[in-house]
Amino acid sequence: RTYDQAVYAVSDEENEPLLSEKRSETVESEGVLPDDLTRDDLTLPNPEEPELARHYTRLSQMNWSIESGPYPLGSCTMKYNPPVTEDVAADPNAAVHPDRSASSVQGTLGLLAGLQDYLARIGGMDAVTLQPPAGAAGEFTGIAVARAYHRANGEDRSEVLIPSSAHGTNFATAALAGYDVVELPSGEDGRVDMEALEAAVSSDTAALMLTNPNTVGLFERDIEEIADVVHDAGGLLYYDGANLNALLGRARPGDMGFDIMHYNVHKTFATPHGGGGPGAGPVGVVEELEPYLPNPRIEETESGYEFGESEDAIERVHGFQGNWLVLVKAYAYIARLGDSGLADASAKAVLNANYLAEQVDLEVPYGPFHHEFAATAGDAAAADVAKRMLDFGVHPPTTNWPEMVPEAMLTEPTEIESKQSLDELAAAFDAALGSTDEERHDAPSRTTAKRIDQTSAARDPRLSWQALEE
Amino acid sequence: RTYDQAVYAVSDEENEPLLSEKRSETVESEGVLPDDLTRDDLTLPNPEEPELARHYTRLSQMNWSIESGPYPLGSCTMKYNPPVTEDVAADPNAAVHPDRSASSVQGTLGLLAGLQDYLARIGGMDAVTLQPPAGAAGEFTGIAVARAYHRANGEDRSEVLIPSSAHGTNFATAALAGYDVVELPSGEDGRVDMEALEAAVSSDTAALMLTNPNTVGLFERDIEEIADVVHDAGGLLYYDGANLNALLGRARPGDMGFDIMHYNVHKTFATPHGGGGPGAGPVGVVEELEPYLPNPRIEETESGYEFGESEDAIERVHGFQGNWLVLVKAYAYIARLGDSGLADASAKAVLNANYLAEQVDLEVPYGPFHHEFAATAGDAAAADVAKRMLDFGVHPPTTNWPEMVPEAMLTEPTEIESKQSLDELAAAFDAALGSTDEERHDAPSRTTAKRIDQTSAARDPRLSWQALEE
Amino acid sequence: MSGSPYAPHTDAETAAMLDAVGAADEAALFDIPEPVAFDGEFGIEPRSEQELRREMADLLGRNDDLTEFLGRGHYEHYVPSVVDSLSSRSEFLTSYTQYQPEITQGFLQALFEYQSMLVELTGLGIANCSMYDAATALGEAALLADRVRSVDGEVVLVPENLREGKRSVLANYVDGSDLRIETYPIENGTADVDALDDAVGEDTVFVYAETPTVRGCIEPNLAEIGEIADAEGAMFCLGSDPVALSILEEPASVGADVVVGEAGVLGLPAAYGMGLGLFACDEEFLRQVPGRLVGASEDADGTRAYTLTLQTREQHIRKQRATSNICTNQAWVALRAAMHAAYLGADGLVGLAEDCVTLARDLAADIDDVTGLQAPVDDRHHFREFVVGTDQPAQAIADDLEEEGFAVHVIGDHRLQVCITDANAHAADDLVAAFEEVAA
Amino acid sequence: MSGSPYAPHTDAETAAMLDAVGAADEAALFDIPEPVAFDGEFGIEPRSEQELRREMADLLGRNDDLTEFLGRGHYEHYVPSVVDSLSSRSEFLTSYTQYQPEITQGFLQALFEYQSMLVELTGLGIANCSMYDAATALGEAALLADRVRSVDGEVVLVPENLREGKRSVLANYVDGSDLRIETYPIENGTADVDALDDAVGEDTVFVYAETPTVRGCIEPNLAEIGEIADAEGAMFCLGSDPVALSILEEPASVGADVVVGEAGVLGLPAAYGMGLGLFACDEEFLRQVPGRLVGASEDADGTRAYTLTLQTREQHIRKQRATSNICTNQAWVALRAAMHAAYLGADGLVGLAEDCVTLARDLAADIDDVTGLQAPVDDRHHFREFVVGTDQPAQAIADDLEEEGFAVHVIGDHRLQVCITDANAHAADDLVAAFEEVAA
Repeated sequence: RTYDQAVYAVSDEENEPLLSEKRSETVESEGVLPDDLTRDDLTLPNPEEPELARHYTRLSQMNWSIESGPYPLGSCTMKYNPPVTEDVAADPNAAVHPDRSASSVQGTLGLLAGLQDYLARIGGMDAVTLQPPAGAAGEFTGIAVARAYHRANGEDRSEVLIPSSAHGTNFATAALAGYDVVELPSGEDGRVDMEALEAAVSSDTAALMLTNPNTVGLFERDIEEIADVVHDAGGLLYYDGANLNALLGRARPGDMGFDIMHYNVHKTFATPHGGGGPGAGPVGVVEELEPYLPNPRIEETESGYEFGESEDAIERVHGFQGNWLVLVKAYAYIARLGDSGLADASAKAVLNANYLAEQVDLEVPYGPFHHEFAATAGDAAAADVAKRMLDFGVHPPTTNWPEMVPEAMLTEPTEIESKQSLDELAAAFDAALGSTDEERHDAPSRTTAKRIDQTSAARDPRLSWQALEE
Repeated sequence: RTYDQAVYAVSDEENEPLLSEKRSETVESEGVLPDDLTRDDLTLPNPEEPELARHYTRLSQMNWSIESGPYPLGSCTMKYNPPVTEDVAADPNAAVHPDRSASSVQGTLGLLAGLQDYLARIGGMDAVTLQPPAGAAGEFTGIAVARAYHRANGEDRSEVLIPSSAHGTNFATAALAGYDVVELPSGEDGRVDMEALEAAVSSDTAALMLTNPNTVGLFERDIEEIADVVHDAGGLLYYDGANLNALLGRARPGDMGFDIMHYNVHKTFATPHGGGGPGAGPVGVVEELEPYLPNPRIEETESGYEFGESEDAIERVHGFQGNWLVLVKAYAYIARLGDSGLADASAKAVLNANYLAEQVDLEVPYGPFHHEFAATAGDAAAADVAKRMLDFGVHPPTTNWPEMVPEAMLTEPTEIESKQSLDELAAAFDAALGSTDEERHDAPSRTTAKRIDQTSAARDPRLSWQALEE
Repeated sequence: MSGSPYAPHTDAETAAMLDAVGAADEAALFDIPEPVAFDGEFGIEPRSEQELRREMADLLGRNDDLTEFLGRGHYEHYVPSVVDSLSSRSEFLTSYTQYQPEITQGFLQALFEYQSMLVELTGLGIANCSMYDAATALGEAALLADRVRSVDGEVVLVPENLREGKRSVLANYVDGSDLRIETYPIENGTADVDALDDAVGEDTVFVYAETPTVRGCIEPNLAEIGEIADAEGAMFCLGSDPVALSILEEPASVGADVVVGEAGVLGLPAAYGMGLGLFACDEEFLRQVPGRLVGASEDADGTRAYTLTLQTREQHIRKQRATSNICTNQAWVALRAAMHAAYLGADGLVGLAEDCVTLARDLAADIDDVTGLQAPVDDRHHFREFVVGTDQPAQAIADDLEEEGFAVHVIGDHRLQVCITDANAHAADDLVAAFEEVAA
Repeated sequence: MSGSPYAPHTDAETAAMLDAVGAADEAALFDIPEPVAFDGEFGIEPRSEQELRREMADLLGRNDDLTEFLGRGHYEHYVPSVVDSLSSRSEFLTSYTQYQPEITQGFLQALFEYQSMLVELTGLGIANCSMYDAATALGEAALLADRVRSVDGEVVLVPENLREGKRSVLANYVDGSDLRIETYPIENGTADVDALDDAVGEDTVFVYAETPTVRGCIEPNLAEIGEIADAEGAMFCLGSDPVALSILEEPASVGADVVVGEAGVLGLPAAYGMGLGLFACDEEFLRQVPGRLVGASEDADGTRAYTLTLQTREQHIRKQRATSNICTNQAWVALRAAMHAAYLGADGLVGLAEDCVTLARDLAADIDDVTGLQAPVDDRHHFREFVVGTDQPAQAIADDLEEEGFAVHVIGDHRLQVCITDANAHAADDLVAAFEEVAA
């Protein structure tokens, strides 16, 4: 059984008009300020509330979500977002201003302190900051901590080592922090090539950034040796938490020798992705690095929670305290599942990936994998297979990445899919693989929008309704 | 421009499996009670939460609503339900048990007393009960009040007069209350035929039930005379509030001589219809009838609100106090709009009906109408025109009723549609009218379900998944 | 003057529309004779959204914050967040009755599933897609008996301690018929079967019993009651609820012809008595059932589809010959109940029901240990609630408990009633402690 | 051991799946070397939904219930209910980044509309679909200047009273570049233009000014600042927000090359500093913009469609040569901001902005009438907030106000700052009364 997409087409020209095409108004300010301080006028759409509701209801019905069906995007960990965490975050007491006195927001600070503690336990870390507003911001925080640590030791290390299969953010983050990136090729078994690592490590090495399991789902079995090599050279080991959903209760980055890690609360702790954020990327560190975490700290004293400052702290990564409402949801999720639920989540995520790989008629070059697998589409174009899968009512996997697998289809079903759902997902894979090249090239055809021309969008960028009118 | 429907098809056999077809489980009780008090086992679906969420999300996407588009069902008054009223009703303080002491629920009682007061002012009535849980229950309450009044006067009147064009509930309610129904034919102008009324009224007349404007949108211009005729015969005048959205701030039933009325809070005060309820049908009466309203009453005293009892009260129409959460939303809507908003709602509802009738290429036999109009589909079958309209992405009007208009299309756009929306709705009317008979007969074809076989559903009723398995 | 915030008309649009219909202004569109025209004011000030929310929070905030141990027909079980989030989807909440089934398959299927769950729970062939509440469902059941029973009688037999709200509603429903209500005695919290046997005669058309009863007792003699009713050709109507039915005897197995009750025990939080009338009956009454029914059919492509069916029973078709005057029912609450039931699954539902037994048992034992209190008064198995005997005047104890933050029922001079579910169980120890403060 | 409530596996299904993959148990699927395997416990107890809700309500309930007159970068305007109900729809909330545009047209169009609204408000050609917050947007803007400016310099000029959070984030962003931060003086709450002119030199690549400033002052010399920056080839970056921009001078008209700021003033209630980074810039920087961009295109049928575009700027394609490391941004908050802006419309937005001026003006006047207080301290037009001079120590006054239920900023020994919007205006008189109690 396969699913059609929800279709909501308005006309041949457009699926839903832009707000600006419905009704706009131009208004001038009424003179509460002198003219030289004000603009002439402002033109914006003015739908009334019923029309506004219909506009966004229609738009929502044209949007895939985790409550629509399977969303097996490898490396993205799209799992179910429990509504109870939304209800908890909607508590009016959560709606406070960040400049409130510590004594007047003991609830907020208590929750943050509690989440820091939970995350530290889960990651095997000694201290955690919740300030980074997304995973990439967490990476930036972590690398800035490494930089501050080396500087404090009087060292000006210039390089960050990153496996070529790593997430793009790793490279971009290292560059943002002013480091030269040294790419490490993968070994034949899909893991870190120890020889290449040893060759690359030097007194210039500030850190090695590593995901474990890596981006094709393989556990880096040599992790202890890797840690030794990096540490022996005076470098730090950074853990990219994107794949932590594979390991809960089975292994902790801190126990593997990592010094710094970030957590992707969306991926591991089920906060909603929101179509691209807000996220949160808390960072955990070992004790030695704790002084470098950004200010302000939340400290528990006899009289309650207070704000603390560390003189050695790196500069901040967010204007206030990060994405507070996301952190509330992460706390709620962790508290809901507890030890047993978290461990079960990882167990079932790994079981699901293995089961799905077994059901799908595709070769998976590397293994044993954990929560995700990188199949190859073989002679077919992975991107076209993905588009064809849309016609069978599922969201396709991540395609053409990591590059170590040709025509890669990086697939991560997460723990939330049932056996029946996985069987249906496998049927969609096989139906897309069984289609002709032409069918795949013309796909999708049963979706709200048919295949979209990406090239012309980039060649002639029209990024606003104003640009459409030109 | 016309709209397609949202389409969400799963397979050729079904649009979305039944929960029972997904996964069921059979469990036995564990012996907390003796076996002779317990059943053997229980079999029910057991979807886990993510699957549950997807099931109902998909079902929702297969359902038309006021946030999908126009919903011009004549006599149903489908208007926008402001989300702010939902938020207000979700107040944890609203979640109380009905057997709480009056002193401990002063908020609840204050709100109910406030709503009674608002409704009395809006309807021109002297007292109001909020107990009836729907409009038909309001009718039942009102007719029971009339019955009690006549009994108290030592009269055993046996007849209720109802225009033939009235809502079906009027007839059924009178019968439920034990009355014989006397149908009044409509006059040539579509209004009450005064001669027929005078001929029908007698000392057996308990009440005349009347909607004003009536079900083709016409104001009963002779209402004062009608009231005199009924009152002179010792009968009471009952106002069916279904069409009150036409009159807010322009006329009040109490001023027209009505003795009893019900309010449809969904129709007039924008509480959500919920796919068929819960509703609320408060009943207002003139002072003389107040003793007959059902117990318990909410009375304001110096020390706050208390429950009162009237010895003459009719029996109750609801086990507790009616559909409380619906009443909260009605209160909130009235308070949000106030005098000016309520009057504007009616003004725009009437304007919209008149404008739409002007735009649609259909004859409207009766007028001047107010918030709704009964067009005739002429040579076309109204029901088929309606089905064809589904293909153009709007909900059709009520069809084939009232019967005084052949092939009637009773259309009520309400105040919430914009001029643009009405123009689009008119285009859908005209497109359906311009279709061939065959196209109409085969319609709808662009919807989740194609034309459904109603006859076989009634001939071979399968009313549960158990029946499907037989 | 500010207009309706939900009418989208700009001044220019209003002018254009008036022009199109040839009216000078909106007033000209109203055909209201001068003498009955209203030119006064309601005196209701419009509020902004923000003002409204503040005002209503203040108003409802005047309710005292009590932990409720209240039942007697209105029960609270914890409703999971997902039920709120899914049922609040506007496609469900803001839709109308499914008169155009081709674009309302979602709600129809949900109601079909609701009906099916009740069929499983009751063992009866048909469940409608809701009545207003348990009381009105009982009234409709009595009228169904009046329509379908061949016996000549007119007596509707109900327990002597039927909750007043139910008795009164039933009385209203039968007032328009030839039926009259009589009662039978209660012994130890449940039916006095011998007395019932005596009370049932050839003029009896309808026998109503409950399990659990209004005192929370599980009725041990259902099959016998069914036989007594059947012997005289009377309809046996059982009052219960979906949580209780998940472990108690299957109504069909004890001869129930109709089951009514409060299905809002699933899906609804405490809602000041707002409910969901359960109505299920034997298939033989198919054409006489009150209320809406959803049936399965097929569309033009042969795909399974759902539709309202047997509408010729209903008021909009049959008018005064309809099986009921009901139109709008409690569809959205039924949707929520179905969601809640599916969330629990059979395992969760049975577990919840078992908790209703053991929580009540344990709390009664704890209360019985308090000096000055006896519980349970009835020597029965209990479900959710039970009666407590008090040495001190019951009202005084209840008033004192309210001071301590708890609400319980006063049902007699020296009788309280206490209800416990998963929703208030966390406070059970605190209640016992409060009892200890005030009961001696 | 209870499992995840969100993993749907029955025991039988787990067994079947294990069998299918040839594993004896789940543990066998993990390829983790013994020395790094974890066999300890986190010590986190699972909670039921109900327990969780109670526990978290208790925890958050420890926050004092104060009426906040706080701003300085985080502002609350009343967010209408419809924004909550629509943005909470799961299709929006639980979707991922729009990498498959054919099935994510809804979110893409909403973001396209968000971008368009910012284009209108700023007068600039491009707006991205969000950064994390105002501070990180400022950091990204400085790096944009570093990439695109032909001048050799490395000085980033910011106001001396830039809020610490922003300064610190900016410092972090420029730490990996050759840039360094210098400040220019503030006079009477806004830029000291003469001093700024002196400070800007040929080594200046970036000049940052705000309106309203952190003290709530409307900057009167924006065009002059723009000219000063332009004269040295420096980028002029203006900090503002969408509400202020709806009446203040259009950034493009005063020579702003980039506009950053807090767009979460729309759509977000008070959220402990969670924000929405506004980022708009001139079209000439198209290929160097950080963050995601949604563009219009067409599908195979020629129907207009939207897609993420110019992704070759981004980290997942360009890796270390990307224009930023940002991946997840604040898309859902941008959706809410767009909804809120559309709800208000131009008229509502301008009205709200005017209220921000007049409410602050009136409250300052009322506070100025209080013995021991002077307001506003700066002789400027204000927007939302203003500085208050105090005769008594400011901290003592703020502490006393907290006792009275109000929160204000302490920004100096004898300086408070007070912020008023539509969200707290109803309590303005109460605040003034409280000031009268505590300020003298």
